[in-house]
Amino acid sequence: MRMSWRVLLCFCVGFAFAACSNANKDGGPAAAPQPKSPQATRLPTGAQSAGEQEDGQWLMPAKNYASTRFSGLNEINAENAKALKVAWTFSTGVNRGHEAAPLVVGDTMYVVTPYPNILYALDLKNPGSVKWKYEPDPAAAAQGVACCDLVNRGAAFADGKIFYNTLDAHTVAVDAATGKEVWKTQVGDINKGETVTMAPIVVKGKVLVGNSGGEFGVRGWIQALGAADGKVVWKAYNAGPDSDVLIGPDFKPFYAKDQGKDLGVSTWPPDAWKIGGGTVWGWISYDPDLNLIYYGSGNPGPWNPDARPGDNKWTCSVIARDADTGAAKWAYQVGPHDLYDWDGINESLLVEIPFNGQQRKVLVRPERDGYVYVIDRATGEVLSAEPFAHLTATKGVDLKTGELAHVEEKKPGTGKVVRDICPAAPGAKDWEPSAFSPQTGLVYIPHQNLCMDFEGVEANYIAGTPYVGANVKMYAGPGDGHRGEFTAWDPVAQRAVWKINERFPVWSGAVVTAGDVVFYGTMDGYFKAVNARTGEVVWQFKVGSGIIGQPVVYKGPDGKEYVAILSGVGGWSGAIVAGGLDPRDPTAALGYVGAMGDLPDYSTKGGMLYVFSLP
Amino acid sequence: MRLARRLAIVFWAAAAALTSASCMREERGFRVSPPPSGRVQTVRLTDFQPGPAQPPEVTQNAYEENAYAVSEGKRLYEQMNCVGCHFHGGGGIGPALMDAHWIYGSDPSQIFSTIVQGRPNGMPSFRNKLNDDEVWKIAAYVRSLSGQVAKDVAPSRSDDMSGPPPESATEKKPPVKSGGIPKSAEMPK
Amino acid sequence: MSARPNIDVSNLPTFAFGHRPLTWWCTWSLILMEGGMFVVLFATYFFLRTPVPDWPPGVNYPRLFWGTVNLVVILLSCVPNHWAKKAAEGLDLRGVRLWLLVMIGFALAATVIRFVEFGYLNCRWDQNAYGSVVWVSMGAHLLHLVTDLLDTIVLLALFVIGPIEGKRFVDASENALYWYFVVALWVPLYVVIYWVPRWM
Amino acid sequence: MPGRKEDDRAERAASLEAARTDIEALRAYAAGVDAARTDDLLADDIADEHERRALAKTWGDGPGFWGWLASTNHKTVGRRFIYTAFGFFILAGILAVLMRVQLARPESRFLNPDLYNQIFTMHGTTMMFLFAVPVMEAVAVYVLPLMLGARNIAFPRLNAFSYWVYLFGGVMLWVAFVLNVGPDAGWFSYVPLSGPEYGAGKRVDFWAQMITFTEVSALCVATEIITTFFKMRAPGMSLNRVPVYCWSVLVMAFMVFFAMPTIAWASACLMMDRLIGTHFFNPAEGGDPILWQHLFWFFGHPEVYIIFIPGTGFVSTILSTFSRRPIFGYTALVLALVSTGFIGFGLWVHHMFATGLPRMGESFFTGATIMIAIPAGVQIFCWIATLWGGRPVFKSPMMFVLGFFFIFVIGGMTGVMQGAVPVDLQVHDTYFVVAHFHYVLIGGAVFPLFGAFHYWFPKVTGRLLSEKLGHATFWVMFVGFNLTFFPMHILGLRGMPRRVYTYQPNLGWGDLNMLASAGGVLLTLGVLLFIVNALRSLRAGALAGDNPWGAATLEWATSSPPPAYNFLRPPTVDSRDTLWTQPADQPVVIGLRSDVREVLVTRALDAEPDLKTEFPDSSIWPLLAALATTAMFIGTIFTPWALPVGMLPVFVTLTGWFWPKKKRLAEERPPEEVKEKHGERWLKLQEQES
Amino acid sequence: MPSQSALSPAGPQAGRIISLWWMMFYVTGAVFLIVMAFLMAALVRRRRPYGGAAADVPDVRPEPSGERRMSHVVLTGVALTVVILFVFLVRSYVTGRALDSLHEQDHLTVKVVGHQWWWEVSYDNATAAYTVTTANEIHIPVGRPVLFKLSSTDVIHSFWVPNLHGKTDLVPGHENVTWLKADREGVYRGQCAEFCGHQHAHMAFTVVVEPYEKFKAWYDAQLAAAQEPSTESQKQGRQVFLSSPCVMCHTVRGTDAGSRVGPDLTHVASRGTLAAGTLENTRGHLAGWVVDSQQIKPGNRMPPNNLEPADLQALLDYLQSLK
Repeated sequence: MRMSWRVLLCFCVGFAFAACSNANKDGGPAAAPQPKSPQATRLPTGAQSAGEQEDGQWLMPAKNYASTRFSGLNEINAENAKALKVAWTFSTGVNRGHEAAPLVVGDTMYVVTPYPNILYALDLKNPGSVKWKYEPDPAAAAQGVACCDLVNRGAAFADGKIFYNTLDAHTVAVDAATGKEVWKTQVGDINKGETVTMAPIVVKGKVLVGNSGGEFGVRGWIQALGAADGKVVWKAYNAGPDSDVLIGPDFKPFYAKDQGKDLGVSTWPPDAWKIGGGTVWGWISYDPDLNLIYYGSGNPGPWNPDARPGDNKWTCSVIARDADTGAAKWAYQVGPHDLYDWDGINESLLVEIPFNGQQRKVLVRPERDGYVYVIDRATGEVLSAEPFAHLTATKGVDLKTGELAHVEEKKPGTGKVVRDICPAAPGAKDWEPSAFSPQTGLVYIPHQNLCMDFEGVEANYIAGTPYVGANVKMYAGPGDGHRGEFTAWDPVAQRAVWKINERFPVWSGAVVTAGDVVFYGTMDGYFKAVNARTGEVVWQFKVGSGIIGQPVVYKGPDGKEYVAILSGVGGWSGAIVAGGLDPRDPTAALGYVGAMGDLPDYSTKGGMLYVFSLP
Repeated sequence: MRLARRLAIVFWAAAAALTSASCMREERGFRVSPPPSGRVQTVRLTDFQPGPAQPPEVTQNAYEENAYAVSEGKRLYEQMNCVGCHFHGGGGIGPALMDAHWIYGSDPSQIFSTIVQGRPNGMPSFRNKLNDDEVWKIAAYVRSLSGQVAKDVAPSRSDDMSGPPPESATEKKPPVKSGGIPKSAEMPK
Repeated sequence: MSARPNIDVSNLPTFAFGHRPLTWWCTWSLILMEGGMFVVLFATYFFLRTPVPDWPPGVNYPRLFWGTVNLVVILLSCVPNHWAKKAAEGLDLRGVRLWLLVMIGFALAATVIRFVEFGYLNCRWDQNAYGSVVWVSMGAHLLHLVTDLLDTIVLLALFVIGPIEGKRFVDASENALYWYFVVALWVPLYVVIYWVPRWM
Repeated sequence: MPGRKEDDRAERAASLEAARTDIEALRAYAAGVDAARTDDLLADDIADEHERRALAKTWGDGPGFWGWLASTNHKTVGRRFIYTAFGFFILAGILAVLMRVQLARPESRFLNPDLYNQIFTMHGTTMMFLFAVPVMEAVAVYVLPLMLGARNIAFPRLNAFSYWVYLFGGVMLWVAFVLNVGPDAGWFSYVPLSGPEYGAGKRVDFWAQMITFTEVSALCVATEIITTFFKMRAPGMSLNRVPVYCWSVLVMAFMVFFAMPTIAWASACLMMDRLIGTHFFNPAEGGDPILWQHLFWFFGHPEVYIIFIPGTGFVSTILSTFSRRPIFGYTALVLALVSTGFIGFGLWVHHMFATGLPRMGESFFTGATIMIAIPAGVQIFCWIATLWGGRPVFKSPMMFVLGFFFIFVIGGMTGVMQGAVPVDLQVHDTYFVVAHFHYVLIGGAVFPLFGAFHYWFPKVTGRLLSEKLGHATFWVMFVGFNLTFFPMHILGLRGMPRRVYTYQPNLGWGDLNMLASAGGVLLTLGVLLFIVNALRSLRAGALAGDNPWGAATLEWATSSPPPAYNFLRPPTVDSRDTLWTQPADQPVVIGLRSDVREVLVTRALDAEPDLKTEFPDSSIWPLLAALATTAMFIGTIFTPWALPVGMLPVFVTLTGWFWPKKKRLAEERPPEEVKEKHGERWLKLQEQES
Repeated sequence: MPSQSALSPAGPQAGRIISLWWMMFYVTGAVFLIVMAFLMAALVRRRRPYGGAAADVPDVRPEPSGERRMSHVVLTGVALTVVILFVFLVRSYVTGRALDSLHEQDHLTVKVVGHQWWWEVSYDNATAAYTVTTANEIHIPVGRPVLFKLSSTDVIHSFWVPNLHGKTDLVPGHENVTWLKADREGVYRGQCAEFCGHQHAHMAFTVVVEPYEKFKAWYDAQLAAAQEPSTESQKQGRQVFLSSPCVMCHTVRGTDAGSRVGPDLTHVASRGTLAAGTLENTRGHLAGWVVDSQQIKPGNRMPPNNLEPADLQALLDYLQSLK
């Protein structure tokens, strides 16, 4: 069986890629799409790593600290996935974009809705029944400062508590068993435009939280709250003087451009760092060995780069911090003086891969600027950065200096429309998290194929109102008008292995299992199972609304493997439906409406949980 | 001769109408007192009422007759960051303003109140931050986004990226008074 | 009364073809001023084109088919136009009637195809400056097509209803001259609209 | 219509006067010769009188109000043109006075900035588009056919149409202004200030559409002038015998041809930007505000020469007459005119030196700008030489020409200064420039124009202006003008920008501004004096006779005012200064029909008789067509659909215009070559018709 | 009052231009006088009567020898004109070259953005944190070349300091540059020279030319955030500022006010004028400007502010403390 599969692969895929392959140094045609051996890429050890016994639970949105979204369950595999059926469904009653991952702890599933951020505890033994429901009642006004729909990206479980953030910038801890609020801490101020949409991560008794609001002139930060009491343990800003950024003597950035004192001040016009963005609304990973957390910071504000000369540190940066103190260990600014709203908030997949003949502990980041960065996670050295999408605005990354080379005529300015900037403002890939399978050695990247026209305009900072200063129009990138892509990327060979084109941006996360199945959803409402090695769509199911959530895989109380996904279109990309926007204005929703005018023909809004299993 | 006299009457009437209409359309009073706003603070947000129906309250915003005021409204709409949420009428963070749906009413005084008072689902209150005159100008412009303002008054395209058709080319649709619930935010509480 | 002979002009002809009649000067005046307008239009096109790295900006190349069809139709029309002019200068009433009718057909076809062309253009006039200049140049030429079409119709009507006058033949001849101008306008316009983006 | 009655009366009086003198002369003559000969002569005279009456009937305007509206006579239209343009001159002058009142004192509150902006825009626009160019065309429309010995201008219906269109365009603009919709972006309406975003409302649209109106009008007149010049000259008037004035209007007409389409296109772009959202001038979407400046000045600079060149024609004409000798350096003058016409198109960029264009290009335009001083110098020198070699007679027209010398030379000198990029960078857009172009335009065009008014007034009205008042007019205007505008040079150098509605007291500009305003009052007084003089003379001026100045050109060969048909028998010409040199028995043209409007068409170069062409009768259609055009143009200010819809009435009226009256073919004569080649066909056609 | 005149240059460029102008003035003046002299002579000179006939009988065929003589004179005149014009051309070109020759390494770069109807001024620096933004007042060190980068966000304006140099337009969609250098210390007034709408007349600015040390001190002071209010009244004034329409348009660095619609007020009290060179910066003027700017500068973008007298006084206290 396995032999025949290899032969098949050899013919079907290997043949296609042989011509451009640069990894088959051993001469074997079959080796191209497949890593040398599954053991070559090993996950880091850690509390939730795959190295441990797969317990079938899903305790944090990224599944583990390494953010690989890899489930060790293999009951559903590439062969039988075509038989998947709906096991049960559950309506959340909320109509906005559902970006969250459900959690599965024991025999309970926890679902966080978008604003008003209701937390449901669902009994898996009695599928769909609500054990309890927790309503934090966030301030309604927070809706007015949420840039891109009223989403929430999920909760985290630890120490018998569910932690999550509400739109009005509060972090709550809820007793997982009873649904009683344990503590509630205000972490930001909506009057200044701060909201929180990210999923927290719990590391060594601390809940790590970051703010959103890069489009509102907030000052980005990440803070650690005590898991027990919700008190702030440390708080690090992503701009401002070193003392605020928690940059101390241990700070050793790899590149010269990131070295220096108080760069968070000197790379900004006077006082601009106070309203300069650099938020943390994406993903945080944790390496227990080095005791470092890794996260990326968001875009600088405003979008119009003319308003903020300088590198604008530490926006659009990857930052490694000590998990206990928050002290910065290293930082690498991916996008100095960001020109296109290319936040650096994407997930860091912590993996070990061979690089130039030696195993290296790296973090793999499919970045918004369209490159997959492979960065040494101890030093911050960029080992490789290869494009995974169509690019016109940049010419590559100089690995010696860490500089991203820009194309001169694509640099935007005030009062001038610059056309055909690829990728567009949401980047080649936005927040939607990718997955990594140690079995295939591939990173599965859900992403967009969008380009844009961009015009900088005068931006006025009025606290609590948007601080963007740009007119944007997005449209499909090259091709047949497809706006989404799902790419399997080989981080070792630094190239795409297969790619699926989707009509709309793939705004949902991905999950990969030991059964070599990748799951993701599309905005026109299809939930898909894909053969992790070949990219063949094995199964798909049309759900009620477009999918922008994160699939999870768990073992039910009955011992069966289940796949769960929240549907409910929305988010930045789905704002045209979720917000009832007018397609005649292509600049609406920061320009995303321009690319999504036909979404209302394919999807309506409505939040619904779908759980699938084999019959 | 009768015909001539009639023609003369028609001519002078037309001339008078033209005069009054056009003088107002292009006047640039820099120190004008805005339409009375005292009553506006108690504006109704619904036509539904107990007892016999009262006629709907319809207010006039004199600025909707004045091209300069509407263009000032457009400038303020951009500079006061209305554009940040509603964009060029298509909406984003806030609802679309170029469609026929008006959550809190399409009447000038209702728009005025919405801007001044703010609305619970995210619309900030601009009380004390904009003076009445400016709000009336913005209100006039907001109505021009959906073609509620005469075409020779509504602004044309801006010297910016081309977006939706210019306000002066937007077809007028009678507003749908759905009232109260944001079209985009029907959600449980 | 006078010792010197006065100039008696009573036997001079009352009409003529070529540059002798006043109408010819009028036609050429029209051609000059409208030609000047199109020169400015081309100048505008290239002025707008110069600073832009990608042309057409942000849109595909204009599709060639209908523009080329129209080019062929308009170029073909030179043949009946030639005959119309010939017939007019030969005072051939039936010929003039026939060829004017044919010319109406051609002008009508070109006008209809022009509207189809608009439908297939790669962008709208209010999208960017490229769209504006392309639409307006094609529109300006359309205006010439339409006016010449109307002109020809009226002329034909005159030849059918009468009265038949010598200067009517001059008018027909001048009408043909003007049509040559309309044709001559379309050739560079076609090149600029459809080929310049591909070449430059 | 008092003006019209006046004309009629004067005309009648003049023709009676002429008839009386003729008959008296004949009687005196008859006393000395034998009876048979006298009878012959009287018979000739009676035949002439018959001819006169027939011609008057054929060429005269129709009776009553309708006939007045339908007139296509170049003198009627020309007079209307002149009166209308002069009316606009007065209106714009009133605006100028308002501005001077506002600027007389610092931080004055007489006008608010909005009104001031409308006023200065209206002043510039009216002066340039509704006065200067039209009045030059108007005088040409009146004088040119007379000077060339033609019965009417070519395309008379077009001529009537061009007047109506001009009138309606001007009235539209002024009605808009009175209704507070006056344009306010300056006479060159720079985008983006005049664009859709910053020019709210319809103010600029009225401006741009007024351009279209005057455009259409000017192009029509240019067509007529060129055709008349080349095809309707008196037999014998070969190109080297054409009076300098005719050359000057020819050059003007050609410049109109090449300059006006540019502004038509530019204003169309502006309107489309404002109405249908095109992006010609939107820098964000690939348009460019500099494009407007190029287009505008490619028209705008030649515009100055369009105004100035006919002015030089006046100067040459008046100078020659009152120096009592032929103009010195005829060929040089004509070549200078033509080369000015060419160079005039090569220096538009000197209006844009401050816009940041590449320096290399700027040097080229500096060269071109400075170069144009050469033909101007040639003209000045030739004129002085004419004076030098003549015996100047200081009649009032001559005074204006002498004033012209003083003013224009100063204007020319400051012009040369501004051609230099560095100097231009300092004085551009300041009162120095305001002073300069008023010196050039008032000096170069308005003073000669007033000279021309004084010169041709007797021809047009049959009565002489008062010389005393004429001299007074000149001196008051001359002093007033220099008082008004000379201080502005200094103001500009001392930093006063143009188009400011006020200035601050501590900048030290107050005194000179006050002086300028005082001068403005004087200048106004001068114009008033002229009006008084003209009105008085219309009623009580001395009768002029055919040729009161003893001038040499053909317009003085007919009665004052000229009859509807201009010449009883079209004259022929044997020299440049034909009335001075021709013998008493200079041949005339005979054989033109008097029952229809038949005119003689001559050959373009040597002016040998070529064709007889019948001009159409007076017609109401040009007026209707102008009305239809006006409706369409005004409609397009408000909606683009006015263009396709509005074309329909235009089409209908134009068809009506060109639709022939039923008439017989037999009267037509094909040219020889047609007869030879197609004789039979021709005969067959004739048979069919009869 | 600062000087605004092209006739008293304070820098090499204005100096070169005005000397070119004087040269042209003298030459053309001489030419003018000569032409007028010829004209007068032509008018008054005694002539032989024409063929003895009546005075107004035209001289149809002037004497050929006289004509030839005159044509020689005319030709000479034309030739002289050409020579003079050529000299002008060369001199103008040379001056033009000299004007553009200020490119030195050691220069200051100032960005000027034109707004209806005020000037936004920011000093470029390689280190972003040292960029200073102010309005309507430009300080430059004496004797040092300054590169001005000029742009506009709305309509066309023109940057003109007559004492220093000619004008350069600020055109939307273009960035123009001009160099200035001042040799004389002093305060020079500049003004918008391209018609830009209602308040074109009141769109001025001042250029303060001072020794480098003074300039440096000024620059450092501008870099700092706004002064914290030190008195109760100033504190109240700041509160008024932040809770009134002021905050919607103006920046005061160090507070929540960060809008760029109007001029940056962080150091407004250090500036010499208000409302783009319209008023002297005094308390009374400031009060008038805040309360009813439309009276002073009709059509400008500052709305009237109906403040309580106490609030107004507090606000003035605060604004005047923003040195």
